[in-house]
Amino acid sequence: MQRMDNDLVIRIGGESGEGIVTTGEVFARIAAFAGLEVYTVRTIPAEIKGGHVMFQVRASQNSVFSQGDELDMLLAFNQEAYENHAHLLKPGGILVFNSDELTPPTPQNGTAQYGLPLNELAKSISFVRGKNIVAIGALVKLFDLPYERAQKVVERQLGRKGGELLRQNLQALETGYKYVEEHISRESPFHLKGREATEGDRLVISGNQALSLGVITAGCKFYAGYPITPASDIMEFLAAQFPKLGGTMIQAEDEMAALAMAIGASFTGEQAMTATSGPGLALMVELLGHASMTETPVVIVDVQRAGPSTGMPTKVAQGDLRLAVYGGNDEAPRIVVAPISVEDCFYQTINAFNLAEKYQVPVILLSDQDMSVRVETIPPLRLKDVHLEPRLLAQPTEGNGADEPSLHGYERYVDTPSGISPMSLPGTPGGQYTAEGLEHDATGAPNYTPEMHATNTEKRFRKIQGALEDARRWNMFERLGSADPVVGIIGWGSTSGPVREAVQQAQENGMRVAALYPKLLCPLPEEDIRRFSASLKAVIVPEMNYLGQFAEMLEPRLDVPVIHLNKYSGVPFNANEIYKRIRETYEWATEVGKEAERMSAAVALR
Amino acid sequence: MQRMDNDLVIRIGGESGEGIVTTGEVFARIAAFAGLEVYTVRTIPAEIKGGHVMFQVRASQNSVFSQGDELDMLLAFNQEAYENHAHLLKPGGILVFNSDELTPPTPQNGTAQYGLPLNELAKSISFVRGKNIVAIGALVKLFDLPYERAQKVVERQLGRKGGELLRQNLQALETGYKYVEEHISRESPFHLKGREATEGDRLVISGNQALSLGVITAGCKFYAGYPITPASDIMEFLAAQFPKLGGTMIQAEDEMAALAMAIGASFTGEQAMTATSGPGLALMVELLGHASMTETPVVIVDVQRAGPSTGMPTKVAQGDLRLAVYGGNDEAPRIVVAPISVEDCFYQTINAFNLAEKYQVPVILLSDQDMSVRVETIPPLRLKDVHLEPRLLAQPTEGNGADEPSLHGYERYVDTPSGISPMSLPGTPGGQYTAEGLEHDATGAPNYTPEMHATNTEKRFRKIQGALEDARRWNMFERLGSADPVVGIIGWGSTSGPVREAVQQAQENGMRVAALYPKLLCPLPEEDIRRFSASLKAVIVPEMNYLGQFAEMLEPRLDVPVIHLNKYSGVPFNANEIYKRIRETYEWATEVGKEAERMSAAVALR
Amino acid sequence: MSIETAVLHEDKKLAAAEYKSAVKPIWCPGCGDFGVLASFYNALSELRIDPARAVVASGIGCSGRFPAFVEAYGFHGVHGRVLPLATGIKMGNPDLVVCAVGGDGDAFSIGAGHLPHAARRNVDITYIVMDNEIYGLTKGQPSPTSPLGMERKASPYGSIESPINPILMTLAYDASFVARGFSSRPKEVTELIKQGITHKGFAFIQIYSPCVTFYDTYKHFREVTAPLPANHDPTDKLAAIRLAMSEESLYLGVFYKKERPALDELVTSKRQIAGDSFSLEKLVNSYRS
Amino acid sequence: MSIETAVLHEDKKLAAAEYKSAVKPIWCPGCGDFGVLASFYNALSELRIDPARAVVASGIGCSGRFPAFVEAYGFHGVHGRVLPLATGIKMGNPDLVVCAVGGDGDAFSIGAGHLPHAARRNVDITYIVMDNEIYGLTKGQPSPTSPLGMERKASPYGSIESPINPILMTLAYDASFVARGFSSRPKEVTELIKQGITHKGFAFIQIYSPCVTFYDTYKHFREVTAPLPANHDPTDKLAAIRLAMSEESLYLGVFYKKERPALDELVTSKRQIAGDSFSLEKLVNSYRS
Ligand SMILES: Cc1ncc(C[n+]2csc(CCOP(=O)(O)OP(=O)(O)O)c2C)c(N)n1
Ligand SMILES: Cc1ncc(C[n+]2csc(CCOP(=O)(O)OP(=O)(O)O)c2C)c(N)n1
Ligand code: SF4
Ligand code: SF4
Ligand SMILES: [Mg+2]
Ligand SMILES: [Mg+2]
Repeated sequence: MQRMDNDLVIRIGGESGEGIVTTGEVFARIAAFAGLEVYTVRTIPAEIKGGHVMFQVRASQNSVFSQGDELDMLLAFNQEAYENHAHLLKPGGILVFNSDELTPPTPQNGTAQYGLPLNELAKSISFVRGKNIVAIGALVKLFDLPYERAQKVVERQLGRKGGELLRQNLQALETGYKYVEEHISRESPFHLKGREATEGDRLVISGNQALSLGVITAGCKFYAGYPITPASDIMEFLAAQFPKLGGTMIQAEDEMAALAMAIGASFTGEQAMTATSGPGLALMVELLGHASMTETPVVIVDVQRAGPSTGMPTKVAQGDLRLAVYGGNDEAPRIVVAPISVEDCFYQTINAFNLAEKYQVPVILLSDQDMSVRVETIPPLRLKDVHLEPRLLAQPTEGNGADEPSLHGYERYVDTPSGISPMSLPGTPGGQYTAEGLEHDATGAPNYTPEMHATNTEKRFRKIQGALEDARRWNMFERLGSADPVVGIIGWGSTSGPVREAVQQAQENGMRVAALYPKLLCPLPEEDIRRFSASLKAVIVPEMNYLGQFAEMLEPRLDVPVIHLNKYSGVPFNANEIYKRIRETYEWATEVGKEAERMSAAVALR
Repeated sequence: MQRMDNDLVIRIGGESGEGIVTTGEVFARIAAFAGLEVYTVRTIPAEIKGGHVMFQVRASQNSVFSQGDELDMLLAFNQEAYENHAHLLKPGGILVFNSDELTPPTPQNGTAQYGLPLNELAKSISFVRGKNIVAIGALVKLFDLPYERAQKVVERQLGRKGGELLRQNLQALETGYKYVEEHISRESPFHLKGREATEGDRLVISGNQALSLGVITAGCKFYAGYPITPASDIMEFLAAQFPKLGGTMIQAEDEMAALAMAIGASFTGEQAMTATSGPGLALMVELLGHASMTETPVVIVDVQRAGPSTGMPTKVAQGDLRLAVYGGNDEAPRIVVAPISVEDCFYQTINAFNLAEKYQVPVILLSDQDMSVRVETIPPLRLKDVHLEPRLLAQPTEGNGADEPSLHGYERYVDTPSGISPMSLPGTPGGQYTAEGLEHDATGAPNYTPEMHATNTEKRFRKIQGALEDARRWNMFERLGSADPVVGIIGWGSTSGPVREAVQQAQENGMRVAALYPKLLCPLPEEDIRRFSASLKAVIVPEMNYLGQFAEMLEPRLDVPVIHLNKYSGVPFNANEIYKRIRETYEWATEVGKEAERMSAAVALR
Repeated sequence: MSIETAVLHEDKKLAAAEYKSAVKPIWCPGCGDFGVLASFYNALSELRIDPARAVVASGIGCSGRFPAFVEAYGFHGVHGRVLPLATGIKMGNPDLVVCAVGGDGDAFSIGAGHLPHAARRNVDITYIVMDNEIYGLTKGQPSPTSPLGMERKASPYGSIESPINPILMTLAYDASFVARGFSSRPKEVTELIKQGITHKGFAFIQIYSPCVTFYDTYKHFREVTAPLPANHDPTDKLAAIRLAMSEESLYLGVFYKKERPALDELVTSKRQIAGDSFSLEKLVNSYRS
Repeated sequence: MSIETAVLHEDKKLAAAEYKSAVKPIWCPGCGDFGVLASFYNALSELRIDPARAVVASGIGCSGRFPAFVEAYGFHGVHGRVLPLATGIKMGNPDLVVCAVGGDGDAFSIGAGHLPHAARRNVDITYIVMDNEIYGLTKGQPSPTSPLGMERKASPYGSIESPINPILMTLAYDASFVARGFSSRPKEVTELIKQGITHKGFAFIQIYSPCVTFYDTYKHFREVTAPLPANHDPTDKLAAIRLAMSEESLYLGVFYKKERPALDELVTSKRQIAGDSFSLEKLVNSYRS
């Protein structure tokens, strides 16, 4: 009997090195090609090689925004995978396992199970390494996915055209497909109906890839960085592309060198950037202040990971918000932007460059481990709609006896109503000045008078206020849910996925709930946030950290109880955890006469 | 006619290199020796050598807590000094000037003026460099200070006994004294009555000196640091003393090396520290998290200076609070302690070491440029009352067949109710473990499971909560002013001086005002702060920064309007600026029926 | 031998296997670091080092996981700071035997600023750099010792940075012990580590330790390495430099060795100059008015 | 000469004084840095450098104030990061002449980790280190080039760290131009700076520049410095090393000079390999389902 579903969660578990990630990624691509929306999540083992890996694909007819809570199918490559994950199978779910490696007990609660002799099948085609591709073939059949599309994906991803490897992979795919057809059931147990599938109307992409495309789209051609998980693949992406478009990628000796190089390049007029994770950002704090003081545009991507210290490089957290907003000796204005999804990584990267160039400040782009490595389907990028913001340059003029147009009486740090001072780039005659990290006068000459320091402090802070208007114009807000909410959620970053699903579920259950995700976090769009929360009874702030960093920034600015919802275990929220808190809060908020205890204390939720 | 005063402000201005600072410091010492309380303040020129210097001494019969607003006397060594400072002279004040260098216009508004031919006088005793000592002699006479005490101070400070330099200095002192006696007036124009002056019942000391004495008193014997203004003299102090008491001072190659060395030394059981200023703290952020994660006690002194970036190394700011509290990738618990005065630098340094050792965390001690370089009189240090807190060590036991007492089944990071885990020091048999910056289990072995990370996060945060109780027990609060206040001030650090005077003045003018200065800033003693502010109508938070960093930490925790009072010009508050805000707030708070506008927005004050 | 404060009681000796901790190495099968670890166990055993009086500190990298695998005190530091960390440990308690370990990226890239200073201070530690000429843990970017033109994801058209010469560099820093080994020659490596530990002062040991996963250089190093000429005089700095610059072979062995006071000895000597007449009360009194 | 993109129009030349900016140096009268600055003006003038196409970057220190005094573009960076800063400037616009300047502390202490990398990358910049063997700006602590035993407030019983040898060090880093001058010999210094600027690649110039206030070494350096032997062949690395290690004299002049591709040239060559067929749309499409 075939199950018709429009939303399935498949988890694949096994030993690192068995090609689990490839299995998952290729399967996700096949599903996407078949018109499904996919959303993947994976774990990375602590071991450099070996260790247990899990890859999960959620595939659905409609857009999906979180990983999904329970499994419809588990593909267990070995005993450990079975032990780690089998308990998550839904009643009625299906266990698929490598019968050459394990013999699971007879299933309970209606779970079906199919053994695949993956080792034997791979051996039968003399391609021992190919057992994961055999498994993909089996999945394609089990899910009734179009075989020719599967073939196409394998051709694109797994070998050069006409090469031996590709031939073997295609053979492995067929072997798995046929095995299910012949030994398990001619009819696929699951059928997932896709959208009206037109080839290529979705991108299958990770957050770091979307971000890197954003970098190129924004016009950036200078990258300096130091490798660090989970940011390294941004560097590697740009290393492959930049040379083709006249750009420069330098692998620096450390994070301080990386940021210093980017600052230097920006001084000459380049749009410049670096990318790192928390430990690297921690090392950049001094130079961040330097970019702020010298008013040098630069973009710093921080793909957050769990800490503190080296922490858990392959696990997720949203713990760097305060470091991003406040990190600096004394007070160094900067802008902080946070994308909320894989797709949004593209658009917010462009916004980050635009804000850096416009306000001549460092901009920190806060991504996180979860959305950076996750591959999912997103709508095509709206390249045509991209708006680029130029840097304000001082305009040389003719005359004054000079041969070429030149700047006269140029003052680099001249105070202006907006706080933005026109910049002169090396090469511009008459525009000579020294970018200065000491407090300085309008020309850049060191100056420590109380008046100068006070005026400049105000100038530097006034400047970034302009970003609030841009955030509105460029729609750097995601608002979803009810139009007249009673309970609200205000969040940032990648928690938006599970929040979206939880809000939807709450609305379906009759609750008036809405969520606001500002993508500009510093300066904080207070007005917009206050407007959103004006009529609310309570605001829930979900964060993947312990202290409730964002919640604490909001509290002094809101007149409504702020409920901290914190998860600090290195794994993302699932929609249920959020939904549960919405329900509790909703009951509390709508129950008449109930004593309103102070609810703003952090309530830990693992 | 002699004026009897009990509170005088004397400012000395001139070219750096003329010995202005020596003049001021020696004069302050003489005044202190004569039983006066002194409070000094100075500016440091931007030039390496040369440039204008100002040194101000406030001398009073009673304790003084701020620099004083207007001048009773100006000693101008040159024209620039006159121009910079003469307008600050009180009506009835006295201008003393080097008549070989300038001829000021005839005085208005009752200001008297005396010219001293300092160059000539110095030349007359063939000691051209000694004109500043001549000036000191003149001041001693003008202020009717005991000449023999002046002699004693010069003997102690300005040359070796029996040496030629000392002879010349004493002669210069006499020359100045006599000149005033003979050419200006036999009777001193000012007479400052001291306390019942018993020799040596006060210390004349700077904040960095008091802090360094605290380091030694706390038992610390390991210092690694990198020079930076205004923290270098802590290193230089300890470099002179440590070798005498078996301690080790290493001048590291940079701030990261300094903190890494201190962490390493602490691992072996040493109380270890470093000291720096903002730019250095910015570089230590990664290692700060490392100390937090590995649970290694260490004290980091940050003598704050004005920024951002290199900023104004010789000017004051309180801009590093957030960096101290939040600086780290992801969330790294630490303790932050802030002394509130020169004297308090001694006691809070000891508390900082005690808290570091007790909770096995990094402790940041936030001093600032103003109190670090300022020399003032303080009461004798209560060495006898000092309480030292030992580190919790794992206790080796006999048996189990080992030759020596040894640890069995030792677990470095074992979870405990307090969160504090007994530490084993290298050399302890059986206590081997690896201090780990990755997330780890109780033994220290890397472990990334969600449960472990959540439990450990809670353990690390729970641990520092104990400091709240210690803060109470060790009285890490300064409370002053009215017992039933209407308006309150909550502040931190060295603003307590001018605040004390302003509160006193407000009380004298019938206002019910009080101030609370917690010296533990992280974890924040919320309860104590809430108790203080429970009955207040408004709280003023004065800070030497733009953003109101402390105010913003308080806001979500208080139910009373929080009024930001910010000064960000690189110079400390004077009591009047605070008093003015108290008065305004008091009027607002006590005026019945007045619409209470939202007053929590930052109100800039230069 | 100046390590007597850290050796076992006269009649005691532990087998190499007893220096193995309970934590299982997470390295890829075949990783060169296994060879270094085995040699390290052997060296500790042969020197009869007391596990309770030895500390192994490290930075971050595959090689940085080393301390946890040794039955001794350990400190897994942050990336690039192992030398100041180990310096602090040694100066905190000079009676300990202190070894610093890590990779080529940790040592020569992010940590490059600390090496000249550990060397000039002559801190009495042994620094073992497991040089695989690649960033292992972050999955294969070129490191400061990678050959020019190396093609990796981070350098798809070939790397553009010439490799450094760690031996020449540390000789220029006047490190008082400079040696090189190859993890496939465990006996030699054991010997170098033993000499490094017994050397009073800063001992730098570069050990070629191939990364089978991202840059398998076993064959390469078997071909291009050679023992130092038998007649090489390790007190002759210039000769050492010449050999370090050789374009024929990558030599293995002790390039250079010279005795000079170690940092802890210098600190002690300054304490003697300063005298031990310290009195807190007297010091406080010097500030009395 | 590869600086043609930054020289003035054919018929133009500015006098040395025209390279003086409006900002007055804040150095102590007699500071060695004045000599270096004057030589720098002369070098720019003689090379006919266009002030609008030259950038002087620096770190923090007395010497770090240098850029503001030059009529050119300037960047006063943070302590120790001048080399990556200057690298970014050069790579951002390779047509500029880029000089990095700073003190011995900035270069060899906090900045020590960047020097080997600027050298191995062969970034086309000229790095002038004003070496006064002391921390000037922070008022006289020993620096990495201070002699062992120096007594200062931070080392009241004598410093315990042996000085480094900057020339030997940069030779070991394979810097492609290595030279030394003495600020009291302005003609020579001008010549070295000119050679450094015209050298295509990383030029390292150590200039003894005494600090009259905290460590007056004018007399000392007059006594111990000597010109490099007339027959020294600056392409002979080993000879350069031997001379750098000399215990007789501190030699002045060009120790070493060798042509190899500079970083900007290498980046350009990789662009050629990569081709210029880039299309954003094609790249985006490669992610289509
Ligand atoms: C501050 C910081 N930057 C970057 C990283 C990421 N990182 C971890 S190990 C490593 C380099 C590893 O190479 P190497 O030192 O040669 O050690 P190997 O893994 O090859 O043994 C890097 C860049 C980090 N952990 N911390
Ligand atoms: C991160 C940081 N640490 C420390 C300092 C303080 N500092 C300023 S200059 C300097 C060293 C100056 O010595 P050097 O580089 O030799 O320059 P010089 O003044 O002698 O020319 C130091 C330690 C700083 N500005 N920033
Ligand atoms: S990745 Fe390379 S260096 Fe790391 S453990 Fe594997 S083989 Fe060893
Ligand atoms: S302190 Fe020394 S280095 Fe600094 S300006 Fe004065 S003489 Fe020059
Ligand atoms: Mg390596
Ligand atoms: Mg110097």
